[in-house]
Amino acid sequence: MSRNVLSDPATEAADPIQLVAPDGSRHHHPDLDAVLTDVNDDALAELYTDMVVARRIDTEATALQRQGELALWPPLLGQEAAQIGSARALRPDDFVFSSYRENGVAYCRGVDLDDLLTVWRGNASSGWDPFAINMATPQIIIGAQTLHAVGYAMGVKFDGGDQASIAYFGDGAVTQGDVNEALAFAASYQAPVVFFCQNNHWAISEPVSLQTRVPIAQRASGFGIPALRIDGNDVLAALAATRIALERARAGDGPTFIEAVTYRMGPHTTADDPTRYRDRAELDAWAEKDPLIRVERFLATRGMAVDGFREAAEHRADDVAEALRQGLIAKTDPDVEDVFGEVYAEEHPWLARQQEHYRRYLASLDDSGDRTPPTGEGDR
Amino acid sequence: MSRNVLSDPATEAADPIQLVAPDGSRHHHPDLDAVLTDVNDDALAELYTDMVVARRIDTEATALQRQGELALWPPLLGQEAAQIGSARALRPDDFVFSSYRENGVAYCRGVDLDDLLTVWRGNASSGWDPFAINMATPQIIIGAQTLHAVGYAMGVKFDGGDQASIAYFGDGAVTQGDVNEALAFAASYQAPVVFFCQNNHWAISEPVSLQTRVPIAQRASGFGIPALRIDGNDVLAALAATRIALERARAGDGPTFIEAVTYRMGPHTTADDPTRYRDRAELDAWAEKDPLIRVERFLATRGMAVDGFREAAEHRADDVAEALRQGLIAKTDPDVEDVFGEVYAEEHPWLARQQEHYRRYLASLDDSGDRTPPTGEGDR
Amino acid sequence: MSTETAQREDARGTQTLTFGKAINAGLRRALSDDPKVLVMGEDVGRLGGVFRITDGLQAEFGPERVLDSPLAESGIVGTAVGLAYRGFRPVIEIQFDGFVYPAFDQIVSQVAKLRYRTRGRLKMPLTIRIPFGGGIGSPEHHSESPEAYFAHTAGLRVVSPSNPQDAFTMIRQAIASDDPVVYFEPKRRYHEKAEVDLGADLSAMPLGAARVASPGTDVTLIAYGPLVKTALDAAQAAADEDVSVEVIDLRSLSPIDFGPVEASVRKTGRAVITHEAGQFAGLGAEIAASITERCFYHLEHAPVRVTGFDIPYPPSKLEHHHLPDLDRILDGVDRAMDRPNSLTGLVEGGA
Amino acid sequence: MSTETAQREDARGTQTLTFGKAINAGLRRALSDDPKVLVMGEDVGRLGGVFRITDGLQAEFGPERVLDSPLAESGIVGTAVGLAYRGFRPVIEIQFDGFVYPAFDQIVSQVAKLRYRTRGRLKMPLTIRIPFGGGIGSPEHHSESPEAYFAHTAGLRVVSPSNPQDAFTMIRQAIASDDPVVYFEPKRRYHEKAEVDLGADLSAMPLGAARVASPGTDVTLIAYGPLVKTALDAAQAAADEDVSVEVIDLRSLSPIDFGPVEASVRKTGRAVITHEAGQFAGLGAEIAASITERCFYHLEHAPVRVTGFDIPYPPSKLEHHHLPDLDRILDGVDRAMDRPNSLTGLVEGGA
Ligand SMILES: Cc1ncc(C[n+]2csc(CCOP(=O)(O)OP(=O)(O)O)c2C)c(N)n1
Ligand SMILES: Cc1ncc(C[n+]2csc(CCOP(=O)(O)OP(=O)(O)O)c2C)c(N)n1
Ligand SMILES: [Mg+2]
Ligand SMILES: [Mg+2]
Repeated sequence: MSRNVLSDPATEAADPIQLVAPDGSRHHHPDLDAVLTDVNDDALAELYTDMVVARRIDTEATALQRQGELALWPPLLGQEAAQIGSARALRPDDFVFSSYRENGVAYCRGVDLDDLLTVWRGNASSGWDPFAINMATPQIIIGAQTLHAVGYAMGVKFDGGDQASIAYFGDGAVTQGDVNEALAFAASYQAPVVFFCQNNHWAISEPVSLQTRVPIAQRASGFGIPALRIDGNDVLAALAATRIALERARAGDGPTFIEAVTYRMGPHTTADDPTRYRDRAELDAWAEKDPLIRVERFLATRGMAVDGFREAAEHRADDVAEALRQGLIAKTDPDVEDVFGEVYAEEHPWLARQQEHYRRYLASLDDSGDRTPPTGEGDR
Repeated sequence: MSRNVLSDPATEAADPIQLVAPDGSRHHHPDLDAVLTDVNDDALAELYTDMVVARRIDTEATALQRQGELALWPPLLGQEAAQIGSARALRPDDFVFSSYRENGVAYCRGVDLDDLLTVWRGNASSGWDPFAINMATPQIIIGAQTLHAVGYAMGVKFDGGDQASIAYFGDGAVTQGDVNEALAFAASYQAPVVFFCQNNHWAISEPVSLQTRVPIAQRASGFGIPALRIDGNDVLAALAATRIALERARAGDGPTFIEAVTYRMGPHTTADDPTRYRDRAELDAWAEKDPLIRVERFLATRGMAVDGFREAAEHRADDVAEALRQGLIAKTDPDVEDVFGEVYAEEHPWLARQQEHYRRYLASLDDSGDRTPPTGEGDR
Repeated sequence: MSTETAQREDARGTQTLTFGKAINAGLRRALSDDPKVLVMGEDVGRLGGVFRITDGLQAEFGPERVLDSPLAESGIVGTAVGLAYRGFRPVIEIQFDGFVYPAFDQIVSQVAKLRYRTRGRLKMPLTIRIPFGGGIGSPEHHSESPEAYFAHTAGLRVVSPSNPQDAFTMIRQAIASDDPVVYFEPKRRYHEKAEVDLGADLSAMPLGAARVASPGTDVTLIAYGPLVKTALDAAQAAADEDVSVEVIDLRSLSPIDFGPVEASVRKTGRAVITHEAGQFAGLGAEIAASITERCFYHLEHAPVRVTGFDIPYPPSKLEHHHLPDLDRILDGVDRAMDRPNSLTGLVEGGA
Repeated sequence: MSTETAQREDARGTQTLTFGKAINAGLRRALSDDPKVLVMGEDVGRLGGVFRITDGLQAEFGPERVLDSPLAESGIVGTAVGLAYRGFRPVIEIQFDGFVYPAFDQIVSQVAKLRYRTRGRLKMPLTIRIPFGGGIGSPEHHSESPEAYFAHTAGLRVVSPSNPQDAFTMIRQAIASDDPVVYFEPKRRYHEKAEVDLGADLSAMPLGAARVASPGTDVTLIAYGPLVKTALDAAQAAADEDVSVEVIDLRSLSPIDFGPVEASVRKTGRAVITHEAGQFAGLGAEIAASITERCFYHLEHAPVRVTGFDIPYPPSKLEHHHLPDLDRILDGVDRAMDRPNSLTGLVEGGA
């Protein structure tokens, strides 16, 4: 009865913006096309190669996990377009804050392949030097990194830089207080930050519909942040949307929110069994929209020799996979001294003492690492 | 350049819905009018009286604070219409979760006047029994109560009740993670809850523009929650909006968000000095929109004898103020046993032991409460 | 209700159950005994939780009794508080120890204080289940031992079962308690099996009465949760060296049932306390301080703490260094017994 | 820059300042010495904070150095972490002790762990200022003593000054430290005055070196923050009763500079520890346990704790019962000295 007085949030969302349809046909969108004028065949081939490599990294890591070389792995299968498209829009001096699943992004940032899997092997709490590739190491606490991205962008604004930061997070994360506070702070300070939400439809076993009944992109407007909702399986849409957001950031226009609608085709992690909670049919429907096949089809429509491309890309992917595997297997286990390493920048006598006592304890063990039961008298 | 692809959150907000203008003229709004058909002259007089009483409670408490009878007081001056209008829309069996400033709401709920000021005297952590008036005691942690309201409403839904809950919070609170999570949970469960945000323009010294650059009501739509933005100094608009929201709740239509645009005409609390951060001119402009004067003017347009009404209302207010003061002054200080009271429902030997030791300690003091220095030998 | 379900509910006999299944059985019993009991948390419904502790409960009791909560811990605890206002008894699952901190404010400022705030008018019968501790090779934030934070918070009860029988009994007691209870589940023990008496009488033992898990005369070894098993193994190994260790399983971490601890230390004069959490201001400090206060004239040696280090939880390849194991506990026993140990030769103050 | 400002900045002499003004002077110095230092928090800008600790700083350094943050503590700490990634040194004000919990996750899981996580590649030079403790007649959540939570968190440093000079020096040291420092300000001492040497050399004393605040020989009294003054008063009162109390002001709560504590207790053989926070698993437990570990053979009596009760902070009319005062501390001293005291006659275990 009182419907018309209410703002109507349930407005049916327009379909996400798509530049390349699943069948490979090219749709046009003036705003997005405008930022893609430089994307020629070579650039397309590179994007395609990146996606093939990202998928191969994923497959290889999954295999390594099965073989016991990794403790765990969070696959990105299905999300290659969202990750590669967005990451390739960034400048090297922009700064990335991601969750655990952005292995494709890390690859684009130029992570040393030796470092990519370290965390998942249990060798270290993080693999790479954040400042070497301007990307923070994977964040496990859902949503926490979005505030870091906003703070970083505030810093850029304060020190007069022209960089931007980008926060990657999932559809589940949008419920967390931190993500919403990040939106509020970003809007308040008009910070040069891009919120890149990969709506892969699932948060472990929870469907996105449990987190929100309206499109995630709509969340942003409640905070005064402009949003784009794109087909996340379309690498060109992801690239264009991120470029638009970055331009806005650099122009001093503040934050932008991108919802990339995609799908997690694999399990949440290698420890997950998605058959417990989702239907085969859903998976099959999304397989039709595979981001890689779509680019191949698009390349074909442009008259390019897809087989050749695929071969070259897979060749590259083979090399990367091999490097990944060799790098991992060559890794020596971390040293006991690393247990105590770098907790504090400055002196900490208590911890130093614990470390010293533990050294003594280890020294008291016999060669096979067993305790030698005491003989003789104790002293005090 | 890429403006049109972006959702545009900065759309200039329509003026808040107003039924009674500052000059007392009556505006019409079909949806709101439709739920006010029963509001006759008597009802108007009652709303007016409530507002006068609420303001008097406020003045009296402020005076009591100055006289040292209260430690602190958070005035509602200027927010009477928002509080009375919304509270009078509630049924006794609805449940209220408020912040510290909703003293007008507590009055409408029928709080025992003896209990209203106890907290602010420092006698107890909360004055009243939440279940006696179906209102939780004041929440100090900004935003925390909004989740409680949502949980309560979920419970109503689960146990098949037809009650609703209402959460009162401020413009500052909208930045807190908890408030945003409350919106997300409410939307997800379609809980029968009303979010009633009094945008009084300030969070202590922080202007609302620091929290959001778009109208607060817009926040709700990002969560899929319908919203109304009303003139919070208009008691009829507040009453109507809350009735609409409650009807929706009872009809199973889920949560509704109301932004009541009002103004905190006093200091944040009696400890605050607002001249440090805001201009006299702003205050003066809002004085023009005073919620009480407005009702008087409206009553006059209806040909009612305002002076008589005012006199009756003030008479009632005098009685309430007197009861408040007497009740407060008659309060005896809380007992030392209250220190340990009701921490746990079940046995807790450690706390019992602490209490026992403290009893012994008190017993060891002399009559004036001083320690008697030991003489003689100690024992172990 | 299916016959199978009915059977399961009727089951009151003794069964061999894993630790995880014992909790599941306790939850099922609580859900069927009291319609006000709810189970809520991330992935607890359809999936049955990442550890499958709530497996089958949503199918049996429906999605309004066993709720998949949206992904926000403060939201979960905060809505549970609201449900308690409405008379429900929510049982929350926090997916892993390291994910409880977003809910810390609601737990510390609301759950713990509401009874006191309302002078007993409002009950807060929440149970907050937290799989905790290390040893399962997980990444960061999945192996923490945050019990001291909660033990230091007045208004909460904190417990941790060490075996399937206690897991079953204590989850039911926690849910039945009108106080909020943080229930720490030693996740690395989820797969250990034992006989569980499903007919065990709740009233026979108050929630969290400490137990002498293994009697002894030379030294008291105090443990809880995941390390009780390690402590029992250590006691056995010590016996081979003619040291008689009395192992106490605290069960309740706040309040601590101190009687058995006190009685044991007065007998042995020596105490070793072990936990996975870091040492500094950990629960071991309280236990050591209380032992000293209450048994000073019986002590032959200062209470010895064998704990995790004061570091963020290390990467999993290094966690075996961090976690107290049998040998480190025995070294601590040696120290308490004034037998040669790894710190022998250090001056006092090196212990 | 105005002449007045220039003068203030140049001020290096000794001035009589309140505790609050001393912190203000330290912040001002840090802001002018290092352009990467930022001050952020609720109401810290135009208002100068509800306690006026940041008074005048925004006017002097501008709104991009002294930021009024939107109202969300997790947001404040989380954005400060991002600013640290960018090379800034944020100084955060949490308005009152009871409002830090919404930021607990960012503090415990990010601020404390990021250096370890990144193996030293990322510095976290945050300073988190928290006005803490009771005694000012405030409502709930405004009088808490949450220091044990932070002290138990590896990766943080926790300090609390007890006087204006230390307040000035320690805030500058905290900001200068590349580690995150939680800086607890005893809010009920804000108005106490003392001479402050504004030229004090930071390098002369490491951050948080404990100090013997008053020498003595019979018993060691360990305090920090707001209770140091109370402890000194108690020492004076004890002197009248011919008991010589050595008062130690810890300054740093994590890590604790234990040398002076150990030296003192080895001399006196007796220790009393006092804090406002609840006793159970409080910092006093660690201090008592460590004293026992390190000085066992010198102890004449178990370390005595005189602390707040294990209750939610009581309503302000009752807070004087909860807060250790001079008489309660003296009663604790009597206990430690084996002189008649309030627990005399109770069996061991009653202390
Ligand atoms: C604070 C917190 N709570 C819970 C978890 C456990 N958890 C890990 S991933 C995940 C789901 C995240 O879903 P989404 O944000 O959609 O990202 P996706 O995994 O789909 O990439 C959950 C609940 C966590 N890591 N952190
Ligand atoms: C978690 C938390 N942070 C900070 C505060 C301190 N504080 C008390 S009231 C207030 C401002 C609240 O503003 P608003 O939400 O607009 O409500 P109003 O006071 O205007 O009614 C602040 C920051 C608090 N009480 N709780
Ligand atoms: Mg997802
Ligand atoms: Mg306000």
